[in-house]
Amino acid sequence: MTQRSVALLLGTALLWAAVAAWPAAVGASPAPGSNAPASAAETEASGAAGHGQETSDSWSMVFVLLLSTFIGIGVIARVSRLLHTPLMSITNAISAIAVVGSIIVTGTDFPVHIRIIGAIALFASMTNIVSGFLITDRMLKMFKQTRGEAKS
Amino acid sequence: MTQRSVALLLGTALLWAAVAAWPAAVGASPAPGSNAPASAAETEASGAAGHGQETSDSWSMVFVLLLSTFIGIGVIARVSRLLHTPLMSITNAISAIAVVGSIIVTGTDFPVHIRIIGAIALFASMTNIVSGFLITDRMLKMFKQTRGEAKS
Amino acid sequence: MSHGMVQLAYLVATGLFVFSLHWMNSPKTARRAVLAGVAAMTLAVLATWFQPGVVHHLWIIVAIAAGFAVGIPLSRVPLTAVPQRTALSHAFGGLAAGLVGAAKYFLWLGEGSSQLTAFRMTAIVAEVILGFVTLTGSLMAAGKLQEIKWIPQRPVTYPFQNVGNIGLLSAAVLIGLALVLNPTAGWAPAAFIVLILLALVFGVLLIIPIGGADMPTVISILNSYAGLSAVAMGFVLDNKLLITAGALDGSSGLILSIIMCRAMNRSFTNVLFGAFGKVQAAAAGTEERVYKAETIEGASQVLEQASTVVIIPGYGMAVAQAQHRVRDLYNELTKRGIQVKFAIHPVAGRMPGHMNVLLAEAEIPYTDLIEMDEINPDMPQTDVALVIGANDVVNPAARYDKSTPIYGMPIIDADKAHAVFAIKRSKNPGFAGIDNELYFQDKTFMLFGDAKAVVGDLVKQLSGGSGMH
Amino acid sequence: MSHGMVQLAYLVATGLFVFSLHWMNSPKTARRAVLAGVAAMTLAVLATWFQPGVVHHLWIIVAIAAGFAVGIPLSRVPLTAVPQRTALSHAFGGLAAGLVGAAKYFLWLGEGSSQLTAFRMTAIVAEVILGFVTLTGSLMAAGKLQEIKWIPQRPVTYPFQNVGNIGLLSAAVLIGLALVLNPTAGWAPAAFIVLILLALVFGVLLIIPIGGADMPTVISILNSYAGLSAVAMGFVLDNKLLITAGALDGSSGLILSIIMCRAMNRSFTNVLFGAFGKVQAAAAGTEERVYKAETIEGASQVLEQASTVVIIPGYGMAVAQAQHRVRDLYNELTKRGIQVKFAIHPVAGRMPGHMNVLLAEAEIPYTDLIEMDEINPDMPQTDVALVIGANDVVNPAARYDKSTPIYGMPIIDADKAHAVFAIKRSKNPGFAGIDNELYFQDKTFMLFGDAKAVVGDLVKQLSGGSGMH
Ligand SMILES: NC(=O)c1ccc[n+]([C@@H]2O[C@H](COP(=O)([O-])OP(=O)(O)OC[C@H]3O[C@@H](n4cnc5c(N)ncnc54)[C@H](OP(=O)(O)O)[C@@H]3O)[C@@H](O)[C@H]2O)c1
Ligand SMILES: NC(=O)c1ccc[n+]([C@@H]2O[C@H](COP(=O)([O-])OP(=O)(O)OC[C@H]3O[C@@H](n4cnc5c(N)ncnc54)[C@H](OP(=O)(O)O)[C@@H]3O)[C@@H](O)[C@H]2O)c1
Repeated sequence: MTQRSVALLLGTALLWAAVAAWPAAVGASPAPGSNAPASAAETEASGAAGHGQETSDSWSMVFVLLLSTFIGIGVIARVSRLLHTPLMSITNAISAIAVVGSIIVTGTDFPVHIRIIGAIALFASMTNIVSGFLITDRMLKMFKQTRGEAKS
Repeated sequence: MTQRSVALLLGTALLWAAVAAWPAAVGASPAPGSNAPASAAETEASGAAGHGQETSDSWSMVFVLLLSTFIGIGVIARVSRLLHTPLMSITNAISAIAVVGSIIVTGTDFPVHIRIIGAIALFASMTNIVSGFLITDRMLKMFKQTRGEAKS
Repeated sequence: MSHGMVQLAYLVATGLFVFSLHWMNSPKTARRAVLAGVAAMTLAVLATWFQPGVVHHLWIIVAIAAGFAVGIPLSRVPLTAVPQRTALSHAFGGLAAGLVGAAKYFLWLGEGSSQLTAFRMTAIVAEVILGFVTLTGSLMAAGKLQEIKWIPQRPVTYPFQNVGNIGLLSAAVLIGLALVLNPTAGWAPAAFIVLILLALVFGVLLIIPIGGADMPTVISILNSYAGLSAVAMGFVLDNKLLITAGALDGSSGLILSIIMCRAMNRSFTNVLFGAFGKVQAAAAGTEERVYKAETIEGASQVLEQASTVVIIPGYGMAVAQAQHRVRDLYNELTKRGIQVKFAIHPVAGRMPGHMNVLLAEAEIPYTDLIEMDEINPDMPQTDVALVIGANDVVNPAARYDKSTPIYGMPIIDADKAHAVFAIKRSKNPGFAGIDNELYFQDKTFMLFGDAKAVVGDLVKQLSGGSGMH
Repeated sequence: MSHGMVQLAYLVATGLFVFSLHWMNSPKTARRAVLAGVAAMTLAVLATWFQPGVVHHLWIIVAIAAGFAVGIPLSRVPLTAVPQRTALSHAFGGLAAGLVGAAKYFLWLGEGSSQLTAFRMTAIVAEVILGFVTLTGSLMAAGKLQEIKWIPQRPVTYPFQNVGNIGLLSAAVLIGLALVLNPTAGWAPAAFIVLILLALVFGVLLIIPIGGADMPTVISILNSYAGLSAVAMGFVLDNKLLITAGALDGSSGLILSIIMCRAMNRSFTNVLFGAFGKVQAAAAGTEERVYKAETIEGASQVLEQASTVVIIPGYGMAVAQAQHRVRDLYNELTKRGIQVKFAIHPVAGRMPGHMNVLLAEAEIPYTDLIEMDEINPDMPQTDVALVIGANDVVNPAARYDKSTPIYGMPIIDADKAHAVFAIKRSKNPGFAGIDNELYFQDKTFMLFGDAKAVVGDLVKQLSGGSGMH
């Protein structure tokens, strides 16, 4: 990775971060609402993600996004060129982490139509996880270093 | 960096994270208290760090710690061996980020004895910042690639 | 599982995902990467599932079982279909993100305005737009790659295409903005549905003007959209694991597409936005020029005499599925003490690393797969360069002819070898649609025919002749 | 400045810090690293300062001015004093962290128990222990490096040292635990003071048993303690910027100490915890063996005849401040067309990169500073190896003699050169306290004397003699 593309990527990350955090930045009654016990209780009642015990503020998430992007750039740029095809399929499987959201929407005691939507999402993510990891492993198994290894 | 030391470092990071987050993990009335508007108001009154607008939960901080450690390992391991001495002094300057805490303790309308403690801390951090960056730059100026460059 | 335990599980999963991608840096540790990824995903699924609020276990089991039922066959596709599979997978990812975003919106809508803060609403809008654009965009891309009849392979252009697309996107963004400001207004649910529809349509229109052969880059960009929609979901659900995993995925897509663009000498923005326009068809060659054809017998004699052979595979080898025959050829030649290396161009084939997987599938040791930059200095000392179904990546016009679309793209210096054999079916040009100077050289000999058949014949000739040697 | 603006500033500062360390990966971009670091720090300071709650501007200005007044002279120390300066700086960092932790505790104590959550209290205890241990530990280290009279240079051991230290640390941890559980009890403030005192004492006792020459590794570890105390402060103040910057610093210290340990072939735990014990003195050589001394004239004649010379600098060059004379020698030799390279051992001198800064100070181009692993293959083709004040890093005993403390440490293969000249003052051994086989070799000639003087004489001889050439 050249300096230029790193800069480009940082720019993208910051831009995205800025978009994500603008309500917080302009002070338009953002996450504090979600931190208030009243709404926390509601969240608990509706059984949503956080289970109301602790919610983090938007800025924490923006920091996590920035740092993760840095890690992503650092790690991906050093992936061997040999493995770019398996890389595409493993990141594909990893992006199916949306499964977490799908499970919550499917499994919580929400109205049936919501849960149906959730179940479709869960099915879709699970397909990606299963096929993504399996095909990556299938491809990686083929990479042999020596002829002997390749023969055996 | 070998796999082994990366693993060692991850272990350290996780250990540290676990220590830092244990109150949250065992559910011993942690940050929620600090998220409640009542205590937020108190914080506002005392003019402390967050100014009471938003506080993040302990888990966010643990995530930030983990991710930052990964970045640190990745970035530092690739620093040129030539520059290990300047690296020591620049990280020294960066660790003086404690200046942020010192400014708050010194400048807020706290009792005088607290502010005196803060002022000492601020003086100490500022010394590190100034001397750390200056000496790093002084050393880096010396590194010349070619003889011509070195002569001029 | 208590909240603390769930967060701890997510923390460990985050770490494992990072390790997983870290281990992809070498084939030696790469299989560990899959293990780490699977462990992280399992941890995330279990930790989420066993939260107190999650009670409809049967629903979850059924959906997961269905996922396995479809996922396992999808992982068995032939390697040539990997680009399509990846695209399809992105479509699924986009669908999941979009649906969860929509579900969350309607849920919180039912619970009153206090839930739909501006912050959350912004994230939901981003998630839904990214998710549904990725859905239809990836489906179109998969269709073009699979060469499905009713999806046009060629770039489709029509008047006011750019204006229309930009208008559509602006409309979606405006509706999104309105929703952020008034998430609970009477018109909001309807507007939300319209937003989804616009995103779906935009996904289709975004891909229509791009030719089938540009799809790999598009897939990579859609990969990063899928990652970004996971990030947005993380913001909606206040989940740091989603943010990290999504960001890792997003950077991966972005970096791979940058690498592809560089190797094709096109700017990133040219592919991203220039894709709106029509791909400029290259002018056909003016004069008829002469190829020298060679027989199998002649070629195998020359190969036998060589001491160093460099094989340059390209898209044609993938299409012909010739990799196993190529392995046989490699064996025949190395048996004779001839040094055989493969020269891998970064954009040979139709996806990043395409040649590497195919040759690895044929059990060729990866230490003999040499990257372009490393092998080029050795080309002038090479006795025979054997081009198998490659075209643009060995076209010397890239070095000097500013009028060609590939001008400035780094190529493999096949023309510097002492002799060149080139296997292709016809006199047709390659992906970029331009004639290849290399084929008219004095020292180049064509072996016309399907790559699999031609290489098979070469192997037969060599193995038959080896007894008489 | 609104909360949002402050957070945005912190976010940008976080990014800049990462970039700063990233740019340290090459001397070409390194000065940009300082710029980025300064920009990030300035942003952080200003954003914090201009928050509405911060009102005592005069106090801040005075403290900052005092910081500049002390910091500027501290940055002008000679390069040989850099290790001490770094240690002193860590002491300051530890002091700041410890004081802020203490201030926060007493502040929140005054505001009632709702402020002192278990989470915050854990972080405060960690911050205070780490901060004050770093303070006294670093002061001790600085003292040993500066060779201050009343701080013993040699390792000091006494009965029950380990037991006593571990007991002290356990006591501190127990008090910390009690404070976490009862932060507002009547005894708590007193216990907090005791905790601070224990940390201060522990810092001293931790360093006393470690010899002065082991200080560089200790400094690196203290560096990571200083970083960790900043992380703890971040947890106390709920500030992500502090966490990131502290973690960057913490990893840096850890990695540098791991690198040093590896290059010395000592385990990390051996330095960390083995340091509690007494450093085993190596047995003195049994038989008296003979050195061959050489005159300045003889040495310069041999140097003039050489076509490749490798200079191996060590701690002695740093002590003698001989780097400028070495540059003159380098000029004299290169003027004659002789190829001169410097072989840099990773732990030559007394801190990581020590030789590189000194030689860079003397304006020797860094492209001529070659790392051990790269230069060793060339040593057998080298005409003259000139060892200037190095000893352990060229001791062949490291290869085979299991009884020596340096056994297994990779060394620079000076003994493989055709001829070796070694400059040192006496027949005393080096840092590891063992005789050096190299000096008894047939092809080795000693040049006894101070490095600066001897190299100066060589230069005089060469420049005087060059006219007659
Ligand atoms: N790898 C990537 O990530 C990526 C992404 C996007 C775009 N691209 C583009 O794809 C191109 C790749 O270059 P390339 O040299 O690998 O391929 P190419 O330029 O597309 O040429 C392929 C050649 O293979 C021949 N061929 C096709 N089927 C064959 C068969 N069954 N048997 C024998 N020969 C056959 C074709 O000639 P006949 O028709 O005469 O047989 C053609 O000349 C580049 O222009 C690159 O920019 C690559
Ligand atoms: N670099 C690091 O990060 C680091 C960290 C911790 C420990 N260490 C340890 O430090 C040692 C470094 O090895 P080294 O070979 O550089 O140094 P060394 O083994 O300590 O040897 C230095 C030599 O220089 C000579 N000397 C001292 N002052 C001199 C002067 N004024 N003029 C000429 N010669 C002089 C000494 O001999 P005379 O007394 O006879 O003159 C001595 O033999 C290793 O053992 C390493 O493990 C290094």
